[in-house]
Amino acid sequence: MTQMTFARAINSGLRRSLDNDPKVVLMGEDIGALGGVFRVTDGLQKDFGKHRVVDTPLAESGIVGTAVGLAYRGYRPVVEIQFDGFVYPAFDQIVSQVAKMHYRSRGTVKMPITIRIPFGGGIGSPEHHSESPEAYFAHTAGLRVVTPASPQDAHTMIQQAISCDDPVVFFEPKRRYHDKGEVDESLDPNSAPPMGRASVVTDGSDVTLVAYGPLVKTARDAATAAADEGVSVEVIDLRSLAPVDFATVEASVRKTGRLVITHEAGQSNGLGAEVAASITERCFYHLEAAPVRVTGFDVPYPYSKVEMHHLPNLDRILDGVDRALGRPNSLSGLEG
Amino acid sequence: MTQMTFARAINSGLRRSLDNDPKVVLMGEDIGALGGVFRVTDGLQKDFGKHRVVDTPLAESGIVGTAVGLAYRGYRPVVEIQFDGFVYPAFDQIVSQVAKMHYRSRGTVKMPITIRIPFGGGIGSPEHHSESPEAYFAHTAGLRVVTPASPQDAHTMIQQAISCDDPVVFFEPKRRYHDKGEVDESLDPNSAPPMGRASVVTDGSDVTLVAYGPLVKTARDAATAAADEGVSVEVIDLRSLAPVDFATVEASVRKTGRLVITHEAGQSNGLGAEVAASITERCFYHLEAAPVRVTGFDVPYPYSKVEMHHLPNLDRILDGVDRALGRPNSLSGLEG
Amino acid sequence: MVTDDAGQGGTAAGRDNKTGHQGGAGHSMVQLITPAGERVSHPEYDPWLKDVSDEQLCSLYEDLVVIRRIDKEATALQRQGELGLWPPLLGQEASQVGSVRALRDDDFIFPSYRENGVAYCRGVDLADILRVWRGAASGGWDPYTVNMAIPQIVIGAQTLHATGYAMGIQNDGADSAAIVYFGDGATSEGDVNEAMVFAASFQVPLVFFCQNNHWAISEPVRVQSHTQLVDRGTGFGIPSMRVDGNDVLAVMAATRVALDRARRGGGPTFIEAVTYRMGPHTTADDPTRYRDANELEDWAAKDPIGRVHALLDRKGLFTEEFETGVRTKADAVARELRAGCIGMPDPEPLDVFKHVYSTPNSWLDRQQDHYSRYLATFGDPEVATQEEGAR
Amino acid sequence: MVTDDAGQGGTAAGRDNKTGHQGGAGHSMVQLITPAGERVSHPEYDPWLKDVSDEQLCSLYEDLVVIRRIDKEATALQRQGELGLWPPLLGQEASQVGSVRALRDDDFIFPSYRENGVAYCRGVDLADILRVWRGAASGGWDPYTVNMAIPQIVIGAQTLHATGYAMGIQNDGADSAAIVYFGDGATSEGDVNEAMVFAASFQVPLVFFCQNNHWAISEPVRVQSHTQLVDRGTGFGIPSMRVDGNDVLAVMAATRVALDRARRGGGPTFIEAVTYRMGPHTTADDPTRYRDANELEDWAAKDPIGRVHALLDRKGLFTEEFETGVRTKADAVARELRAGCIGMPDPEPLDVFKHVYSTPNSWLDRQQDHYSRYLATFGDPEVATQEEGAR
Ligand SMILES: Cc1ncc(C[n+]2csc(CCOP(=O)(O)OP(=O)(O)O)c2C)c(N)n1
Ligand SMILES: Cc1ncc(C[n+]2csc(CCOP(=O)(O)OP(=O)(O)O)c2C)c(N)n1
Ligand SMILES: [Mg+2]
Ligand SMILES: [Mg+2]
Repeated sequence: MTQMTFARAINSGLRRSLDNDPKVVLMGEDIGALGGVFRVTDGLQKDFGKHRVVDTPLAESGIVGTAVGLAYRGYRPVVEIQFDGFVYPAFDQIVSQVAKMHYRSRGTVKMPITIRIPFGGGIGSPEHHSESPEAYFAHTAGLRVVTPASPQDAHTMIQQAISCDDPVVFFEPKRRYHDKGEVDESLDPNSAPPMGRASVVTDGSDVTLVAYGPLVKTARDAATAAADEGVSVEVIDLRSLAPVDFATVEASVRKTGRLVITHEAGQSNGLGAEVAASITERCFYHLEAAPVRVTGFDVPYPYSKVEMHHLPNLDRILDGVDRALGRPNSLSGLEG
Repeated sequence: MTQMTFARAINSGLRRSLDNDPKVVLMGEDIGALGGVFRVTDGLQKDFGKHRVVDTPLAESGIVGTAVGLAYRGYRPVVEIQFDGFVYPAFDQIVSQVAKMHYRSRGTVKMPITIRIPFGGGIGSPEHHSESPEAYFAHTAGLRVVTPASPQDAHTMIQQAISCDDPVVFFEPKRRYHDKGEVDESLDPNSAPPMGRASVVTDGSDVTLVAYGPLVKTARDAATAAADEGVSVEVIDLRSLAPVDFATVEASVRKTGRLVITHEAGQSNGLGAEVAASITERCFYHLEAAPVRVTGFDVPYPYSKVEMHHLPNLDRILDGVDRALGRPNSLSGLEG
Repeated sequence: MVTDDAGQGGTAAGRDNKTGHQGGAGHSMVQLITPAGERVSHPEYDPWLKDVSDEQLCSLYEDLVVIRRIDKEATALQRQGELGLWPPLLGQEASQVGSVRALRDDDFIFPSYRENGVAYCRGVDLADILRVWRGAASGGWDPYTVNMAIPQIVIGAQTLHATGYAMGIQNDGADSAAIVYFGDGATSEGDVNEAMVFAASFQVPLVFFCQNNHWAISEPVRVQSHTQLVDRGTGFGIPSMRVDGNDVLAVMAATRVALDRARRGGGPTFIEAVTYRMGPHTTADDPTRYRDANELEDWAAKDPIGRVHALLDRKGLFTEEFETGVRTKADAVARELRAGCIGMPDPEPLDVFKHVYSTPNSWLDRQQDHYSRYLATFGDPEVATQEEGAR
Repeated sequence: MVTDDAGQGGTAAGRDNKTGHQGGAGHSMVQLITPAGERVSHPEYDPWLKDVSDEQLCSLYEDLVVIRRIDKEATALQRQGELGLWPPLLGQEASQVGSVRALRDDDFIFPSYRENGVAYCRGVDLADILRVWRGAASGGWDPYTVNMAIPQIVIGAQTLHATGYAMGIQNDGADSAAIVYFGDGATSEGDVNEAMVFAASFQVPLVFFCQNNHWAISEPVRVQSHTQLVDRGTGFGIPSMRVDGNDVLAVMAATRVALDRARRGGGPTFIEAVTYRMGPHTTADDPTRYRDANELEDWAAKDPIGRVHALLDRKGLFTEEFETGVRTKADAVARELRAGCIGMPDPEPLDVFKHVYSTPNSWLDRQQDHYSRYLATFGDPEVATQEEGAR
């Protein structure tokens, strides 16, 4: 076990993948000498060379489109999109090519492409640098979408994503890049929990709180705060956003009867809607109250002076918990 | 009142907008001499000239991006995307520019852009020609998303979209282009029901069936068939997908206690999830059963020989109605 | 507002795209066989055709004829309701045959949707060529058995795939190459331009093969560019050639030049093959709405097959026996094509769910399970899919 | 797999982007003031500077100095925590001043994020220049008061906006023009290439102004292109010029040539201004990780301000009085900038919901209502936004 930052844990996972499989190549803007704007690929070009850690021209569709071609040739490209807000120029290649090639080719052409995207807000950046576009990809058949919330998961899940024969959109909660945690670098990704599985990170009995990525930490803190008030919150880290491991969420809700979902992305048509709808379908008669969503608003990601109003924080999550429990809350008195 | 096809009704609406406002310009691939691959712009270039009905180079990002510039200059561009599956190259311009410019410019720059997209399947076309990408846009703050389901709505809603100061993604259910209906071409779009409002198209009392675009017809047929079996289905045509007029849906569900939602798009993170989640939030205690989704599957739109397995049809919708009512259905016996 | 009629002197000229032809005097067009069938010599390109014997010339002719026959038969099959759609390549046979026959088996091809002549020459199973157009699959063949990707409908997207594939060839240290086909319209898409950026930056072994057939559905090439398309390649620092795309030898020679450069580590090449789409865009298109019959006549005089016929005639190779042989071959291929089309087994209902992922997916597996149960409530799954319902 | 060390002769050369400089001998670079401050005459460009008096030269100098001072002050404000980020334009002053001062008031500017010198010359309020970088808005000013769009962060996206705007100018029958700024890195984006396609197709009145500052964050320009960027414009059939971007007069003359062409209906022009980013990419960047200190020294010798200083000296215009005047002006601007920054009122919490739509939206209105209620449960809305919570 080693103490390391979230960013370092991904770096270490990438290094292992590069070491273990000569077909793994990294591509992106500024990932070489600079080591990426977040230093996640620090030192990798130096050690693996310019043909395996490739500084590409400044063109996102080009990066993903050439990755498709490399996959056609048997490579396992790992693509870095510099920031969430810059993935959209590559949207066509991701949605029409990466996601569909295996289907289109009747299973003959595999697309083991990992698309790394630092995502989410709370770092005081200008526009386009703090977005949460996960719902677009989770709605796209053919893709898998995952996001780790701890350094250990970051380390194993990046390796699992790279070795997965399906394309994986790998969201990295950028405001947690500097958070530290214990990482067992020798852990075999094959024996670690698979990236598709949700994880109960705090046990509880009164209400189920579902989070992912950057808000898992906030959700755990909320559970701790709630415990002080005598409310027992079970926190689930989804880890996989497509598909969501509904079996794990369902088991929890069958126990608690109440569900709160939180994410930074705008509420409407976000992941929270899918979780609420699916869980309602699966265990309607176990629900004591309507699932509650505590999310960002339906606005373009705001400038930094007001971003903390957009982002769910501990208090807003607790307010949502209160709503799910029928305790006094900010919307008390409004018909629900 | 005139009998005309859905496509003709849009053509007539476009013509009125071109007539009434010299700032309206149409742009797209093959919309000029050819009149568009569906003939929706038939004759318009001839009558309004090449500067108002513009055949553009073959580049979707270019089409939308130049529309942004025209809007900057005070124009009201109406952009045609040839098929649903070809909107993705323009995704960045739509999501990062069209949707955000008003916010980014603190309200100084308006983006009265209408993006017309023929969408949906059932016409036996090859891949990329039958997709239902509405959820991507409905999840994007700053956009409005609408889809008419009748020639009359097509005629008025296209004019409302064009005169709206916000950007509107206007989905046209292409497999209904040839369907005919009565259209009052003289109807003032300002006095017609606003495009943001949902419409109860069939009254009923046992279950609420929400549909939009191509499936409104199917939903009405299903209601007729259900009536034969003694089940009273209230059909709601959403018309607006962002925002959804939840007040209308809620009022219906408070009455029926049961909700079925149908769309062609893949189920996960589709519009059905948002409708189910929001209605559950708004009237949980009025719901007798979990909202039911009858949708396309989470697959790339399939080739034409099997597309009818993917698309919800009358029987699948009735099966969903049965599920909502707790009547015998295809999933009877499975725990729900 | 300026209307068309008012005109606007110079400033409005840009929108009058239909008048006039593309300018640009940069590159002259390489032609080795005139429309009349004369073989004109060319010091630069002739060396690349030294091995083309009479026999080979005859075999090129056969391919041209067979491909035209395939195109005709497929069009007929569409009219008869056996295909949902077909994109004719009528008029572009020389561009396709000349380029594909310059390749080695280990070179890899990235086509658009119109390279069905290329597919035939590459040895793709005839039924597989039609599979997509019959609506029985989204991709017709296994790319790895013929080293040719499945067709691409999203305009220009395949140019990036080809570039990435060529990066892979480079990494592997192989001396093979990739070739990518695209149209004149495609040159406007961002992807095609990004592909040239990447290909030039990494100097990958790739041939950009642009068939300028003068039309992108209803849009004449002048909407895309007022200068020759070949200039585009040059702008990215890519060596570029402009050849008569209706001249099978000129196309073959130019492709060989490009492939040789690629194999020697000289990076990408851009070829503009000047040809003409003599048919509709697809069987769903009606070109009389937007183009002049005269234009078609002009190009009929430059037909890619006629000129090889004339050349063979001049050489005394166009014997009755030869002609009969070619016709017999074409007939046989057409028969096989038709039989393969009509005999193609329909996909199963649950094929809808197949191959979306290569490993199990809980969301989709559940949907498949539910749909199977639904189908089971019907005796006959066909009944389950009528839009108007069985109940 | 070929590793870097093993090399691969020619085929691997493409990935060694850092060695060597951009090739291409097509366009020579126009320079009218040498780094030593000599005014060299140029038959083609001199006529475009006939009206540039000594006074104007002095005023250009003043702008260069003031802009550098703004840049320095903003960098300091960032270091002091008053700005979240700042993208220095150090070294690019001549490119910005020379081009913007060629414009008329009714011409419209589409900048990237780095054109803060352009904004100053255009008369944008000093606090408004910083608003975005302070995180107090996404767009700093009302575009219509200065005919300059708000900054664009998505690389290259603004080139299409400029093209569309120029289509609008054309439709309006006006004789104004648009100009769009972008970097060397941006030339690789699909959007920039599509913008050139559209601009050339419609022959719109637009100047593509590319500041080749040799770096896109850590990537040298050779990653984007092995040939001169100016060739790119030519490839689209757009008349193109390559000028010394550190020479304020060369830039001004070239921009005037381009604007004149645009006003006369001659369509777009591409200008490559060869300059250098002497600072970091932004205040968050550390260029020592990827570039050589020597390179910086080379370019310091070509400084855009130094050479005008020297020219004024030669002309006897660089008096003490003049120098003091310029310094006083720069000091005043810097003070005003700082005061404007620090005195900028913070946005209100509910501004989060403002301006998303121009008409009411039921989804958002409900969210705003709910959030207001939530805020009301706290005495102080600031308390409501602590990540760790108040409870
Ligand atoms: C991204 C995208 N946009 C639009 C279309 C619709 N479309 C299909 S073919 C075509 C014209 C293509 O012209 P060109 O590139 O010249 O090829 P050709 O058809 O002439 O072979 C268009 C616009 C598409 N398939 N993909
Ligand atoms: C679409 C997109 N991709 C990536 C980025 C991140 N990014 C910001 S600036 C930059 C480099 C731009 O280089 P260049 O165009 O040369 O302009 P310069 O910064 O040198 O002025 C990059 C990659 C972005 N802003 N937008
Ligand atoms: Mg064409
Ligand atoms: Mg740069």
